[in-house]
Amino acid sequence: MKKFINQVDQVLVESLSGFANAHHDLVTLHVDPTYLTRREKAVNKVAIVSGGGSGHEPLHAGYIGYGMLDAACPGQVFTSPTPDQILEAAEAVHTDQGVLFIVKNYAGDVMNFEMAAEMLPFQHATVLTSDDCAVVNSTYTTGRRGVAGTVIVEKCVGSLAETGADLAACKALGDKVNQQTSSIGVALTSCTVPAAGRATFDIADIELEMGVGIHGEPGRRREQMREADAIVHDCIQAILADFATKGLTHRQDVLLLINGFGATPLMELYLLYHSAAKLLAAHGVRIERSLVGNYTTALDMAGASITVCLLDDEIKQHWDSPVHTAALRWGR
Amino acid sequence: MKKFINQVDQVLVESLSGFANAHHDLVTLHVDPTYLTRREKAVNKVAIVSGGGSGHEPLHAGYIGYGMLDAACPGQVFTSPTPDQILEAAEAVHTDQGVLFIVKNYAGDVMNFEMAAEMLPFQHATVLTSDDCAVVNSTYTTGRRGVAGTVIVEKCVGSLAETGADLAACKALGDKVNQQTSSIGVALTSCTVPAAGRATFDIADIELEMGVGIHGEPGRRREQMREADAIVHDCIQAILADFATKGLTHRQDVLLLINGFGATPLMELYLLYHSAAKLLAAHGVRIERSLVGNYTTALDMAGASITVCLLDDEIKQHWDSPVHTAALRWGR
Amino acid sequence: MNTAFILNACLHIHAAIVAHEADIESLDRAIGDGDHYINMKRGSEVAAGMYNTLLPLPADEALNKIGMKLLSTIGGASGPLFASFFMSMAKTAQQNGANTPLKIAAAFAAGVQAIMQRGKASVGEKTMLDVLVPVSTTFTTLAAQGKSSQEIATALKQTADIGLESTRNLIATKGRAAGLGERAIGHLDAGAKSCQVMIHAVCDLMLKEADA
Amino acid sequence: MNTAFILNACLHIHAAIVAHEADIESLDRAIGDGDHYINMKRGSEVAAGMYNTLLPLPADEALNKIGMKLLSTIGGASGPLFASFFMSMAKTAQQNGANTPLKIAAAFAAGVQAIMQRGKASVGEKTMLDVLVPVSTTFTTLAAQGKSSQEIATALKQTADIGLESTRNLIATKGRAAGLGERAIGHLDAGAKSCQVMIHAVCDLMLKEADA
Ligand SMILES: Nc1ncnc2c1ncn2[C@@H]1O[C@H](COP(=O)(O)OP(=O)(O)O)[C@@H](O)[C@H]1O
Ligand SMILES: Nc1ncnc2c1ncn2[C@@H]1O[C@H](COP(=O)(O)OP(=O)(O)O)[C@@H](O)[C@H]1O
Ligand SMILES: [Mg+2]
Ligand SMILES: [Mg+2]
Ligand SMILES: [Mg+2]
Ligand SMILES: [Mg+2]
Repeated sequence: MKKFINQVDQVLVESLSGFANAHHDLVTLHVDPTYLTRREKAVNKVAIVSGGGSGHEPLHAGYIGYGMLDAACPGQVFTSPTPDQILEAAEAVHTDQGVLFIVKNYAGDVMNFEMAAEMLPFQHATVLTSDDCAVVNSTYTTGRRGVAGTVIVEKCVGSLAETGADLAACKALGDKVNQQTSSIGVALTSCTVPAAGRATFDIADIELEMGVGIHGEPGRRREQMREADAIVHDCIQAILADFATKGLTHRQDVLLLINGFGATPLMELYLLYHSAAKLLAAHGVRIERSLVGNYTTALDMAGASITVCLLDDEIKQHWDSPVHTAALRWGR
Repeated sequence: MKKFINQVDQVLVESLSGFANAHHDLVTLHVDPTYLTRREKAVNKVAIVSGGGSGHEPLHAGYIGYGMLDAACPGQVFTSPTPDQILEAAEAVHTDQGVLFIVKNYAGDVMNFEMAAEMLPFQHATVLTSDDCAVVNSTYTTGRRGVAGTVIVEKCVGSLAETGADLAACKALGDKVNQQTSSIGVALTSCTVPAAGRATFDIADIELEMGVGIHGEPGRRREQMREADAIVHDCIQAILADFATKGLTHRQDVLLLINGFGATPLMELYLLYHSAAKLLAAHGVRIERSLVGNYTTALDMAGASITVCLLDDEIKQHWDSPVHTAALRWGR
Repeated sequence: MNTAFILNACLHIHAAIVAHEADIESLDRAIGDGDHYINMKRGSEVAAGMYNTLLPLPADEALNKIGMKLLSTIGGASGPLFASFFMSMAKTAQQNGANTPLKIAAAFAAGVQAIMQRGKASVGEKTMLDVLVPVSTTFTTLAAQGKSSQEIATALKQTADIGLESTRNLIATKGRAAGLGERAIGHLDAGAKSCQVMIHAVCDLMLKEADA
Repeated sequence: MNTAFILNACLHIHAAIVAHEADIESLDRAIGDGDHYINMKRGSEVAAGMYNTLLPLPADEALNKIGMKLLSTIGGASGPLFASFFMSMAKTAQQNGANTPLKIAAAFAAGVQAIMQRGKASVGEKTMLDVLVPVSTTFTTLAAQGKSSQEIATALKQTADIGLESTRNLIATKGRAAGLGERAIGHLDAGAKSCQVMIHAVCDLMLKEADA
């Protein structure tokens, strides 16, 4: 393991301190328990709170600010936060319009947010994100994982909340965006959890992991490494098949997000964008919005995910609206 | 070599196409020769043109747009662009206020921009960036390298140009920012040039390269890998010594830029920020502005650079002013 | 069941978890996300560290405090599950006094039941429940039959081993390995492994105390 | 010097560069940025590809066209340098006709001179000039002495070898290796290596033609 760290058990607190300092105009870091809030508490709006294991930076703390989150609860690396963090974060940002939790669908995240929610003395709701189409849903599983599409959910819900919409409306939009979003990831290398000190999985130079999760969890299958167009082809097929299964048509306006997992350079991400855009166009998809970069990472994993979100006027409007966070900023 | 590519000789054109498509609201890609310009040509201002070898994304094309560059000329990977690219880019964006070239100080870049400039039929000037304090200047060398500080130069000069300032003023500001900026980089792994297909240098698991360049050029020395605070300590020492050599005091307001080289996750970059901020504060430096992320990369190299820019009111104003590019955006 | 035993058990659990670092970690790395050992270590360490503070308290209060502490310490999937176990066990212990093997078995069963509820899972899903549920059944059965604590401890260890082994050929339907389909086959579940380790640790303690 | 020879030389240069891929690349990887082989391959390939187009042209025009093409093809440090070489050589060839060994040597010298000017460099700075400058001197000297083209070719190859070798113990003061200080010592310069390779290729062609 070769990382810029001091001691493994200090990585999180030092990194969060650095983040909070670098963006002190935007966020405040609270400790014992650990959570981050907007520097200026918003008033009279639904409070949007997210969180999850660390290691996915800029998710979620990088999305705190006007037009997106009110608070974020970072857990240990790849480990969901604990209920006390979530509870205090919710209490800190709650006004009187209720709290909406945006939670990636993992057993740990779901249970910890659930336990916090059960203790909350005020109105709340939860949007579970589950955009990863690599994991096939079935009645036997706890369902699909939430991955990079979470950013789109957070952006849109955050925008709607800013307009003063109520909790039910915010939840409804979040659920809709999640439903209309499909992602799949590919790993070329493993990530290394600092405390573990070694790669989560072994992967040969001639292999890739198709459908990998953002914690380095195995995906659909181990495959032969091949050229970008062929990889992207399979990803796009999976995504379009997913929309078809959901009864959604893809012959329409979409947002295309090419997300790097942490160690893949922009040059390659834009090449993937090129490849995906070509293929989508051939399928009658119209790319109306795009985002390319490291938005939901897996520590130092080399690899990327492709996310397609089906747009309608409402989603478009909330995607385009001003946002001012550490990692996503436009319009102000 | 494990990369998302199709054929090595198509990497650049496919990646640039992806970039231009993803940001078609901002930039236009021209081919034969290759350069990128703002989608809407600016009028009545000094045209700011930069360029250099590819592989440093988002430098430079990611900085095209309001408040920054008018055009960028990407060369082959780690190879400076050719005079014809530069010439046509300059002609495309020139209004009648002249062209300012922002060139990183490498023999290749300098010579190619020089040859283009010699052929230009109108007013022009060049700012050479040379913020890398790893390479000690001497009368025998062609001087220090331009690295991540180039982004600060481009931001400030771009802002000033937007106000209608003349060519001499833009050049003067660029030279000043460059003079007041000092950087040093550390590599933990090598990068791999796609066409070469193998790592540029070998480095053991227990080593780091102190003072590495953004092309994986060797730096000051090969050292033992050690904890982040110790690494940052040496970097900050080098930077402060550099200011001292230049007769500049560092006990003042600065911009602190922690720049990732491509494969280092944000979690580590923020940890470095934390470490650098602590040390700088202990030296009486006041961090007034900050930027953390992948802004001047070296393909897939793991590592980071630290840049300190001494601020004055003029630089602060131009740093803060609105900018709307693919990679840097605020205020609009 | 007295507080000293519970706290002693926590010390032994912590030591056992640390001793099995390699096993536990490699299992979660294979079909999970690689943090289960770190989570278990963090949790067992903090529970062990409560020894002096909790010693004066009644058993049910100690159990409840451990549960609450785990809840705010572990995180992940295992955090709320083990926390629920302790808090629910505490509740039953408070009600029934936990002063006979059968009552202790009932408290243990309540803890396992809480895990099932919180995780919406049962046996056969390749989780810690594949160890805990059969262990609970055996515990209640043998306690009801009035078996000695030696007999019970020995049997529980065996049951835990079999439960752990049963996860090997399962497809996971809960936790991170869910969705892996057949790729999960052949791997033991990490949470089941740490439960087996912990049950061994506690049973060995029971055997040692019975010896003395 | 006729156009056919120049174009033939370009074909041989291209083949020689490709044949020395490993050497050239590893040198720029060691103390540069690893792209010199790719740059040389791209440049020599494009020059070789101009064969049919340039064949009908006079030598000086062919040289100039090659230079201009290299200028827009290679990039990096070597691009403008080699381009300047060809364009400057073309200019002198146009003026002096380049129809005797001495006049060719003068054209070659003008090319080398252009590299020195463009690169603001001279010998001893660990660059291609450490090969090109002594080669130019030898060329002019032997041509002035009326030596045969075999003698000249053989001598130039030797001079190139010595020049290349002289870069080994130099500290670089130009190019990417400048600033490396003593770390550059022990490594040959990549640009010097490709010049040595090219000079060998051209001289071998001279020897072959003289043989025939
Ligand atoms: N729904 C569930 N019910 C019971 N046990 C579960 C459930 N989900 C996960 N587990 C257990 O938790 C273990 C993983 O714990 P851990 O690695 O600490 O958390 P995470 O999965 O969040 O990384 C699994 O090996 C499994 O035994
Ligand atoms: N100023 C200069 N004068 C002469 N030759 C130079 C100069 N700078 C660099 N070179 C030569 O160019 C070679 C490097 O070329 P190349 O790798 O193609 O370009 P870059 O250095 O831009 O990557 C060096 O090995 C050296 O021989
Ligand atoms: Mg986890
Ligand atoms: Mg180069
Ligand atoms: Mg886990
Ligand atoms: Mg080079």
